[in-house]
Amino acid sequence: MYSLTGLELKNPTILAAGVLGTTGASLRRVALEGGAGAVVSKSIGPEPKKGHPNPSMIKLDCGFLNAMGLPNPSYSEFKGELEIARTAAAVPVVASIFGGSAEEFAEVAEGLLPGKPDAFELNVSCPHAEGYGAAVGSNPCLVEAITARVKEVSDLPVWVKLTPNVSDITAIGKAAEAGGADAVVAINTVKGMAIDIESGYPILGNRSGGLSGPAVKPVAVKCVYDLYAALEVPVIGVGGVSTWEDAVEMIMAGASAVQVGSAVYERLDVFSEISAGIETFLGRKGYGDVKDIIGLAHERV
Amino acid sequence: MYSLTGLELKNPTILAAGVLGTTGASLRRVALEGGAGAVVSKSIGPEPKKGHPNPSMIKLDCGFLNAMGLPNPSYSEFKGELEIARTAAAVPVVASIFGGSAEEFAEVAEGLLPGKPDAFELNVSCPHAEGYGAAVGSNPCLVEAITARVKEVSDLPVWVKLTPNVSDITAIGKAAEAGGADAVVAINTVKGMAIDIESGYPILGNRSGGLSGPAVKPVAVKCVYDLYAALEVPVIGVGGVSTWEDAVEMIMAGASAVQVGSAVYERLDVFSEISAGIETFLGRKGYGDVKDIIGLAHERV
Amino acid sequence: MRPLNVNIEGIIEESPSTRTFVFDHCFEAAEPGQFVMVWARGVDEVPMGLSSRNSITVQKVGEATSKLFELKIGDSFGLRGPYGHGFTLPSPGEKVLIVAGGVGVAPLAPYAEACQASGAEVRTILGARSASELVFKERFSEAGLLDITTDDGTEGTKGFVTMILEGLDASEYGKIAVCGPEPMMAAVFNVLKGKGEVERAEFSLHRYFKCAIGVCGACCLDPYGLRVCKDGPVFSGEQLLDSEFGKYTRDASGRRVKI
Amino acid sequence: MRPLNVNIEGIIEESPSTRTFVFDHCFEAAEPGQFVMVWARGVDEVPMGLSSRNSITVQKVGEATSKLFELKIGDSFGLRGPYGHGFTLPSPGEKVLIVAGGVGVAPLAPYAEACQASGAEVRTILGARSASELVFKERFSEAGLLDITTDDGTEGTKGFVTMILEGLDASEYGKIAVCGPEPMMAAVFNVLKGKGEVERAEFSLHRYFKCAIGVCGACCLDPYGLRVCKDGPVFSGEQLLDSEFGKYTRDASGRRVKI
Ligand SMILES: Cc1cc2nc3c(=O)[nH]c(=O)nc-3n(C[C@H](O)[C@H](O)[C@H](O)COP(=O)(O)OP(=O)(O)OC[C@H]3O[C@@H](n4cnc5c(N)ncnc54)[C@H](O)[C@@H]3O)c2cc1C
Ligand SMILES: Cc1cc2nc3c(=O)[nH]c(=O)nc-3n(C[C@H](O)[C@H](O)[C@H](O)COP(=O)(O)OP(=O)(O)OC[C@H]3O[C@@H](n4cnc5c(N)ncnc54)[C@H](O)[C@@H]3O)c2cc1C
Ligand SMILES: Cc1cc2nc3c(=O)[nH]c(=O)nc-3n(C[C@H](O)[C@H](O)[C@H](O)COP(=O)(O)O)c2cc1C
Ligand SMILES: Cc1cc2nc3c(=O)[nH]c(=O)nc-3n(C[C@H](O)[C@H](O)[C@H](O)COP(=O)(O)O)c2cc1C
Ligand code: FES
Ligand code: FES
Repeated sequence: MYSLTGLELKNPTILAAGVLGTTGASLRRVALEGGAGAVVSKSIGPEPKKGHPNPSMIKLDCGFLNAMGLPNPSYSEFKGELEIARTAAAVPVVASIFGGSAEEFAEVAEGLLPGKPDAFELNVSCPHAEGYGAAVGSNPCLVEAITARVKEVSDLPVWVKLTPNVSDITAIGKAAEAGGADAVVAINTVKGMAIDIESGYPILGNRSGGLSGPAVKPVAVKCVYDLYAALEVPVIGVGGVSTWEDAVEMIMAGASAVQVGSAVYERLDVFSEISAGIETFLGRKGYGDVKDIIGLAHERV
Repeated sequence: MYSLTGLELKNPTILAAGVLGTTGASLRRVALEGGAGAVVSKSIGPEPKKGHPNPSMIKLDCGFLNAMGLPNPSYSEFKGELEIARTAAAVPVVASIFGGSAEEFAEVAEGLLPGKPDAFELNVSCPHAEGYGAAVGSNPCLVEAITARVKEVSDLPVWVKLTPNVSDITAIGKAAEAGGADAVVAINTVKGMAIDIESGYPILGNRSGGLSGPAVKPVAVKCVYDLYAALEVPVIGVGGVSTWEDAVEMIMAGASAVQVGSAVYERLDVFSEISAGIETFLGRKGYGDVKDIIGLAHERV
Repeated sequence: MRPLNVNIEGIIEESPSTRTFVFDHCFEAAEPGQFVMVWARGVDEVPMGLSSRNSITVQKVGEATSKLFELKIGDSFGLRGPYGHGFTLPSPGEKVLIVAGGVGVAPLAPYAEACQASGAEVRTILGARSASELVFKERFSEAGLLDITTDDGTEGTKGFVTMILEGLDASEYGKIAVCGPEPMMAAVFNVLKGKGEVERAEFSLHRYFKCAIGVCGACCLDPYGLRVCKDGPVFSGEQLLDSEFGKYTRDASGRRVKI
Repeated sequence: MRPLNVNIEGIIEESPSTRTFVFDHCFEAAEPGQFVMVWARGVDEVPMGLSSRNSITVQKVGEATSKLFELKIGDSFGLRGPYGHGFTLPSPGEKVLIVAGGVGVAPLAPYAEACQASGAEVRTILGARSASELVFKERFSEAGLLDITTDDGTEGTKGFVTMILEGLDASEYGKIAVCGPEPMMAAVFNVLKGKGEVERAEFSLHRYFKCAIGVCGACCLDPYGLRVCKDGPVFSGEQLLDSEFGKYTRDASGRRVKI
């Protein structure tokens, strides 16, 4: 068991928000079949939202581009899914939430409480939803206010998910910490775009979107490294992790745990594979515990 | 011939700054053997600089990570190299320059004038040199002042190279335009890092650096797209271009020309290959000229 | 993958509401039952079964399909795929029963042909609202036996495909492949369940797809979280037992909607 | 590529200032003359020829090499490569002349062995400051004929390698391979030029490397802009005619420095 912001994880791999997190059954499957130590739901908001028109996700040579547009059935519908996930998944279930203001975040968090999530992850970082996500998440004052407001409505741990699309991610991380965040999660996708040259059309229905997968791993490692140095609270690393080597790199940069999103494309049990790989590595190197290598790169000078 | 900010290019592919641009002979080779329509030198500053310790560049699965640290022999030594490049290259030779202040930029520009560059490119965007590059380039006021100051010391076209490591690249682009930039160049590398998991050491001598190559193409396309919509002056696209398809995509996003950096890793004549590919594409599609497809994606709605 | 650009080489009017678009790219390795994402640029991208290695057969039902109906020969659209798992091919000599309703014919016609080519004995029950909506009659009858039903009795037996199915000895068939509107598939499922044959049958499901590559989770089925786009779209009857199939689906926001 | 992690399996004291580090990774496909970038973590990364498929031979001259000298068996360092182009291998029966000075022996010892293995006849002129600095005497003498020169006359002929070279009929040799300090290589170059044989000779050059993969431009030679890391480090005498070779090099900042 691996403890993180008060949650007990069976291993330090976590399903990232928005990936296979639309239904309770899917979250459960990722925990049971996939081997994730915890799962994060799709980001849930105040009202049902259909999201952007398709194409909403494509695979590129080096990663994935998506602009789902925060589709979600609203908290009132989703709390039932949370319950399904929670009762059967046997791992912590984190509810990712979003809103356009601190009040909306609080409304969604309260609305989901009957579903008994184990923690909240605040999505202040989605790069392709007007008025949401990164639109609020690049403003430190808003991030602090939102975090503080969600902390008010429940005693659950609150993770704040950050966008890399800012000049200085540590400023936003510090704001989250000042607001009472129990952890920060870095990174959400990197702003990106692809154009179909035969027609001239941007490929995504939303024209532009967010880059994830292998392409963004070096960006994520750097953000995690900087956040680890700047903050007291744990950093959860996400972005391009698809092997145990990637996970170890992220942990050495300063991550207390890693989230995996796009890599479920290859195989669902990427979580088991990564956590087994980490264990083997720790054994080979003679480390007792994941905690022994968190932030190790900061000591190597 | 293809005209850009008053320069006559034999094709719309340009060698990016800092790549094979340390010597005049090398710049010439990229023009003659490589087929570049124009070449940009290594960024030159006021004093000789050795740069960061090695490793200063590594190839990753999806791109390259570098932290050269702006090594350069200073303008007084480099003007001779410029001359060598200029007299024999038969294509425009653009001098990339950097400094810690508007005054330093002006000093370097003036100092290079005897080498007769065809234009200046202002590096306000290198992500891994303290006090230089992105350190100044994420501040719109500084960017405007630097651009204006360099415009004062010569009549040459001035291109301003932007960093993607900001919340809103168009704000910086507008500042450059307000300062009198003849074009903006986007993007410089994206902040990134890699850690050697066997030892825990960050791989780069500077610990972190900048990501280039295929990984950053979607990021560059998005920046170019946004800048094209926001600015009047031409946008020069750079970041992950290694095939003619990449170049066409960048042009459709809004680039008037493309720069190619990391892709020289594969082959020096990537410039000839790309420009031939663009020509064939234009022919197949019945377009008369590159100009017909600049920003085409903006019309496809 | 980025969408391929394909050019339309032929348009076949299959019924008043259904057209086949033949394009200039051949998915050599596609299995019958796999699908592609069809990008009507500027509008939407929607899933379509491959009705042959170089065609899709589209029923006009809304925005994207209407946009496709505006296209002419020489026009182009985007295509990515093929994705998902197709129907299981029979062994030589095995008997195959195909139950096709409406535009469910699209993946089943190439399946019928592949079955025949591999030496299996094919029998198809083809249902539609009325005679004019029957699609691929020739393809199915050339591949084997064909029974037709129409809701209004304008051709074949008046009624539903289940009427023919009930009269057959389903245990004779080594493979049973079903595609059509979900209420029709659910009815077939129930008939086969009653006969104790549902485990061997395969059903091609429709759910709302976003990514189509098994990442986003939009298309997951209760209660096991199977992804229709990646683990399907073809599922065995066994996988569907006690599932949401026939009961509810989800809209683009993820809300449950009754079938 | 990211640096490989290699563990030191053996350390051989070749001379007071030179050690061979044998490591646990074998570069099976490496050609003699190719180099690797050796990462002394926390200090610097520097180019080294492969002295065999699983060793480098290092002369202690500064920070990074001193750091390597602190390492013991079981310690590790980083390695990326092999990079660049090696020496051209001879045809069977061809005669090969090798001229090695100082730590220039590193890429030439495996070359001598490869030449011998491919059936060529090898003769080496090996030079060093003094007897104690002669490295790989056995490897060269086992591969063929060996002439030794030392600056101080403590072994072999007193003087420079060029003294032996001048006495030879260079036209007998199909391949001439040279590596050593640049002033020594420049002297060899001039002797061979005098004999009209320089075009056939190959020289392994040293320049300041940063990227080592042909991108940054730090190592370019005037006047053609050839990259030592990628187009070299081994160049034919023809490529070096009228070049900066023997005249100047550049430091880490790109400034010219006289040889
Ligand atoms: C695996 C699969 C294979 C299919 N094969 C065919 C085929 O061969 N021929 C054919 O005509 N139709 C096929 N369909 C159905 C086809 O995808 C829909 O008819 C089409 O999406 C309608 O789009 P529209 O914009 O015209 O309609 P809309 O007005 O957008 O919607 C009408 C209905 O179409 C469905 N739909 C819309 N968008 C999607 C989407 N992204 N994913 C899934 N369903 C959607 C929904 O049920 C919606 O209520 C298939 C569906 C799936 C899932
Ligand atoms: C292709 C090639 C093959 C080489 N093979 C060998 C070999 O097999 N054995 C061996 O002992 N030496 C070899 N060298 C030389 C070796 O790279 C230098 O001795 C080493 O870099 C010194 O590093 P240092 O930190 O100890 O010295 P420093 O104190 O850093 O510098 C001493 C001198 O070493 C050279 N140097 C330092 N850094 C670099 C660099 N990044 N690239 C090139 N030169 C540098 C410079 O000339 C410098 O003046 C080779 C060099 C090249 C280019
Ligand atoms: C299809 C898709 C949907 C996503 N939806 C969300 C979301 O709803 N909320 C959120 O915070 N992040 C969302 N993300 C971002 C991921 O959680 C993750 O931060 C990002 O993809 C980088 O990780 P990866 O490279 O492992 O995918 C989504 C990513 C993808 C690919
Ligand atoms: C080795 C290397 C050195 C670079 N040096 C500079 C530089 O001195 N000045 C600058 O403006 N950009 C520099 N760049 C950034 C490139 O000019 C370019 O913006 C970036 O690499 C993205 O393009 P690419 O993907 O084609 O390489 C450098 C890039 C690399 C890889
Ligand atoms: S549509 Fe995204 S997982 Fe199926
Ligand atoms: S060291 Fe970079 S090009 Fe040779």
